Amino acid sequence: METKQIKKLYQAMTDHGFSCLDLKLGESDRIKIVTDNPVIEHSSSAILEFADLDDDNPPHPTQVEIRSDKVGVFAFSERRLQPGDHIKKGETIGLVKGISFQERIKCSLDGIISRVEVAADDVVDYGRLLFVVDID
Amino acid sequence: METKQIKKLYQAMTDHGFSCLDLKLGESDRIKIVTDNPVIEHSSSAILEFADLDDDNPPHPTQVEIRSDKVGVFAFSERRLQPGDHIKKGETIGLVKGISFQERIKCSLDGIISRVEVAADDVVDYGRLLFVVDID
Amino acid sequence: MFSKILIANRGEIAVRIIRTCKRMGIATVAVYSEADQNALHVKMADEAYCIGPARPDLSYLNIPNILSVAQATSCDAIHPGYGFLSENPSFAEIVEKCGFVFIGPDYRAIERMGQKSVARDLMIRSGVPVMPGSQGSVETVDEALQIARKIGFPVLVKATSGGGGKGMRLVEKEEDFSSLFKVAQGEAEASFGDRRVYVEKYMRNPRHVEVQIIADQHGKVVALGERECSIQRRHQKLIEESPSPAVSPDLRRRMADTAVKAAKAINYHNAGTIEFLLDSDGNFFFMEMNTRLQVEHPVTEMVCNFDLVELQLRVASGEPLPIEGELVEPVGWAIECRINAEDPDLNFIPCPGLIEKYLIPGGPWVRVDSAAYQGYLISSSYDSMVAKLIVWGRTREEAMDRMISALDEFEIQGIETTIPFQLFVLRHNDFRSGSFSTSFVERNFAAFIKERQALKSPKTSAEKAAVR
Amino acid sequence: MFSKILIANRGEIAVRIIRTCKRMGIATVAVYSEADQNALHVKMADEAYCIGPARPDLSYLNIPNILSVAQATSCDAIHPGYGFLSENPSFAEIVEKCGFVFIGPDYRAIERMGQKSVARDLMIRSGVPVMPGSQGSVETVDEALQIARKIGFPVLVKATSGGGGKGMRLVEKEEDFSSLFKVAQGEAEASFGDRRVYVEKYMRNPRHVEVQIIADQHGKVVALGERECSIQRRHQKLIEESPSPAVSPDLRRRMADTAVKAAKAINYHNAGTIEFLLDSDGNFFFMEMNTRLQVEHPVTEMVCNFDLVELQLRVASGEPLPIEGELVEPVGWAIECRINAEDPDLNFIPCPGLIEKYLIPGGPWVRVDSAAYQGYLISSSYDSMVAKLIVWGRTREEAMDRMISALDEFEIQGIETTIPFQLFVLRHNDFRSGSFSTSFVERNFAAFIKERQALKSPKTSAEKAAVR
Repeated sequence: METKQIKKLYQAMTDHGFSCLDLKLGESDRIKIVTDNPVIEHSSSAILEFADLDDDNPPHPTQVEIRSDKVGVFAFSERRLQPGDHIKKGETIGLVKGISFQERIKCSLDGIISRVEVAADDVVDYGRLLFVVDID
Repeated sequence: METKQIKKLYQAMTDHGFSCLDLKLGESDRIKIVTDNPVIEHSSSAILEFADLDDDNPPHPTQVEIRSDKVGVFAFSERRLQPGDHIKKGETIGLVKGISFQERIKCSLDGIISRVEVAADDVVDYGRLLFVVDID
Repeated sequence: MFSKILIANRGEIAVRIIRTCKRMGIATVAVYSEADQNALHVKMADEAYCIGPARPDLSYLNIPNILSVAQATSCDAIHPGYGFLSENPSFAEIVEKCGFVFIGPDYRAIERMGQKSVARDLMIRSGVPVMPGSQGSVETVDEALQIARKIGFPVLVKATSGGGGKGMRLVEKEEDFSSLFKVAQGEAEASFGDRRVYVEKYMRNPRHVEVQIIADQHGKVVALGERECSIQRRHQKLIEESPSPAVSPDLRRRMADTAVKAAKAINYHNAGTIEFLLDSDGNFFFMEMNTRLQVEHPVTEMVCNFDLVELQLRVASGEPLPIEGELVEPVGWAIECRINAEDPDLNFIPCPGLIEKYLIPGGPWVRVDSAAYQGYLISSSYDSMVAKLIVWGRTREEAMDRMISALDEFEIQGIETTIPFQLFVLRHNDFRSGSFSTSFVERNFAAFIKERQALKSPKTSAEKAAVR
Repeated sequence: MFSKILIANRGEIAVRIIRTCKRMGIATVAVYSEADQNALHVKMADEAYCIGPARPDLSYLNIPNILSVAQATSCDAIHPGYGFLSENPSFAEIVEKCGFVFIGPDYRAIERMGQKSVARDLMIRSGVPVMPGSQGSVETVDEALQIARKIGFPVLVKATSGGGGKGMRLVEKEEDFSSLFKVAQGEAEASFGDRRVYVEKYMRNPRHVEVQIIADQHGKVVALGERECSIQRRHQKLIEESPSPAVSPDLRRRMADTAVKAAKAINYHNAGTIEFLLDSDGNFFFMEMNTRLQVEHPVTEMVCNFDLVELQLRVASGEPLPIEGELVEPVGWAIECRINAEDPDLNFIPCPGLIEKYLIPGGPWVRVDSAAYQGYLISSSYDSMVAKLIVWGRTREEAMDRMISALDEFEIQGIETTIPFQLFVLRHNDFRSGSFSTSFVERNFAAFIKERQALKSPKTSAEKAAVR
């Protein structure tokens, strides 16, 4: 799915008064678009959500939030991401290590890291914001 | 003091932005005129206060409230007053019987009983509303 | 002693555990669901982590997430509270395998006591009196009917893996036996994945009296007196007290001896409760063992002057019990009311919602265990408990009177609560005289409704008159 | 027993008395000033009457209005609480003359104990140890100086009718005696309309330990142990406990015997407190007798398991005391913190105001006596007390630790309170070890301020950094 498509969808949503749209993207990811009072919901591996959707700031549908839906200790993947870094769709950008699992955090879209909201060895809980990504 | 005078005073008060005016009337009575948020204050025998001074109702400066500033059991004087009864300035219109005193309730103006807010044998406490009187 | 523990629970019991940990200088880690972000246990703990959405299976029952938090925050031990994972032997086992201390008994004890017929057989072998009935599960209707005839009707058919009244059927007459036996089997299969059932004598109007025990890992077991829990509605306790008005000092000693014997028989350690049915002649029979802290533990604390959570922590960390003898005699009398967000006028329908005003009673010998506060939203996702109100008195009468005035003082606006019904019970002659059984609520509920309607109708008439 | 009583007080003590009355089925009549229309005691009493404006002399000290309410509402008795009219012998006498029972001692006992030098002489005659000093008042400087020389400096010159530190002067050296004697006389005259003074030996760093007694009208007097009240600031107690860490079982018995002897000497009945100064060698000296319920009575209740207000009501109505022996031995340990709306960082300046958030601690052995609630306005017209927080523990250490965690849990927003200082005291080595005297606060206040500034300064630096 391309950013353009998402923008179009968002436009359609607001035009028709929808406040929430939930899209499955393959097996384990999904995108949720909300236009007001964002409710945190989760995919099985990571959550993408449009950021800055409060009343004061007009929505920027080109940003997504990546949140954890597992609980454990965070570690970066091969590289320690910084704002400005490019990431590829499906690339593992971090790991959440639980007691019996190691969860790969991926972004389901190409993009550029806008904010890094987590540090290595942070205890990450359910719904914790990890990254904000500008979609290409 | 005549009603007319009081009305005039009231007009002067509101014109000049006063919110409260306290007048001594002889030895034991006084009149307090307030234009907003009436504060209950007391004379040594009874309190006269303009009634219905809340924001919703425009003030009727022709009504006064008679309140008790003693604590005890209420009794009517010679006659059991009813709405519509005429009372004379200085007439004893009720009694508050305490443990060591018997307090005469008087009205310092001529008027007509508008409302009787007390029954015989009521336990009357400090500031308790007894009568509302329309001043002649 | 532990330096940091995780509390795998929510609500008042999480708050209760945190309070003792704070006093003892033990750091606490709370876990919470998304529905509990503003919960008191989250505010009070030293650390708190969200472990999932409101649904219990995704959060408070989510073993991987709970253990991941415990590992990530370097906890020594896990306290399961009551409910949720507290009597799940797999959880207790995994906790231990992962290198944490489970603050509770050994998982094998949980497992054995969780299987009702296994527990029953164990008790029989240990010389603990049980209700007459089958030895172990019975397979066929015929076998079961033979036993039922022997012990005499009425009988209960109960699920071997059961609990909470599911897979249980009361059979009054022989002609109903066969069909009800099959119903019980079917329900047991559906509820617990285990169609095995067993047969037991049914006692009419028993009292539910339970003995609190605490055991260390060095073989010492102490009984902390008994609790009277007969005031219950559909197996949900509403009012508990300690001691029981039906238990004499001699009976107390016999029940305590039996409970200690039962605990020793399974090498039990930590806190546990042996539930007995008590008949009007002072005969008591083992019903089940709860292998965790009970909701009603405060009444025991108030008459025994021991902090049960502290004792749990001490014995779990390997310390010996600091108590002389095998029975702590109660001092005075304690009563607890479970104040739930339920409307007693509407058959106790749960009514969660926002607590708009919350003014709790205080003064001497009044204790409130609660996770609620003014502005707190009682969620429909969990149980409807608002607070436990506990009072102590020198005598039962003093405790009852103090409870009445404390209930009266308790101001909760925004939701309906069980307080009116508890006031009714506390003023009822049968309750006051101490002569009641588990059928009290059922027997007196109609009278309560009548009284409530009588209270309301004059006002209603007056209102109608005013409208005319 | 009484069927209805009037409570001539406000705040937490009015609430405290109402609670016991409600439990005992005694109807209550509250009185209140215009400033207290939304007070809790007004809501909780069965009836409530406004008796005047905020000023105490026009309301809570207005004897005709108070008695008129008592008469109009057919009360049997009047409970004066503490402060206000509680130690006013004229009030007690008028109450009695008007046919009500005064819930307190006979007015003659109040009168005699109110005159410090009269009380002192009475105690000497009864064999109660008093600080060495003059027998009765002294008239002239010369006479006084002779006594001062005999007992040795430092000495105290104290007003005969005094109390609360007024008309009292400490004289360290002989050369200051004459001038300070005259200052004390002048202050006594100004404060009490009575220029008489007496001279007493001054003890450096004493402990303030007091014995609670309760006496019936049949000659029985019981001592309910002692209270340690040395943590005080300018004669205002901040933390009290029972028992005292300085009192051994033997010393307790001796102090109790002395207190019972003192009470019997004046045919005392109802509750009373004998205050002693205790030196580091275990010698104790009569200081004064408070002829009323004390603010700190709850710590006695928690270790003796008697409701003092109930006992007051019982003995006032003529019942005999239901207690065996002359001394009730304490069980465990109780501590009270008086939480006031005062800012300890600004030398305890009162800071009345609106309580925006009020979340009180709970759980086992935590008691809160308070008339405050969320949304309550602490008026500047009266004392600044917000709540009394009382905890019990099996040991002093347990009680201290429980108090720390309860203080920590107490959430009061909108006003400053004494909680930070009380936390400082409870963590202080001298307090924890039990070795402290009435000079504790004075000695350690600077250290408290330093600690507070150290706590604040890193934040301040960070804030400054953030601004740059």
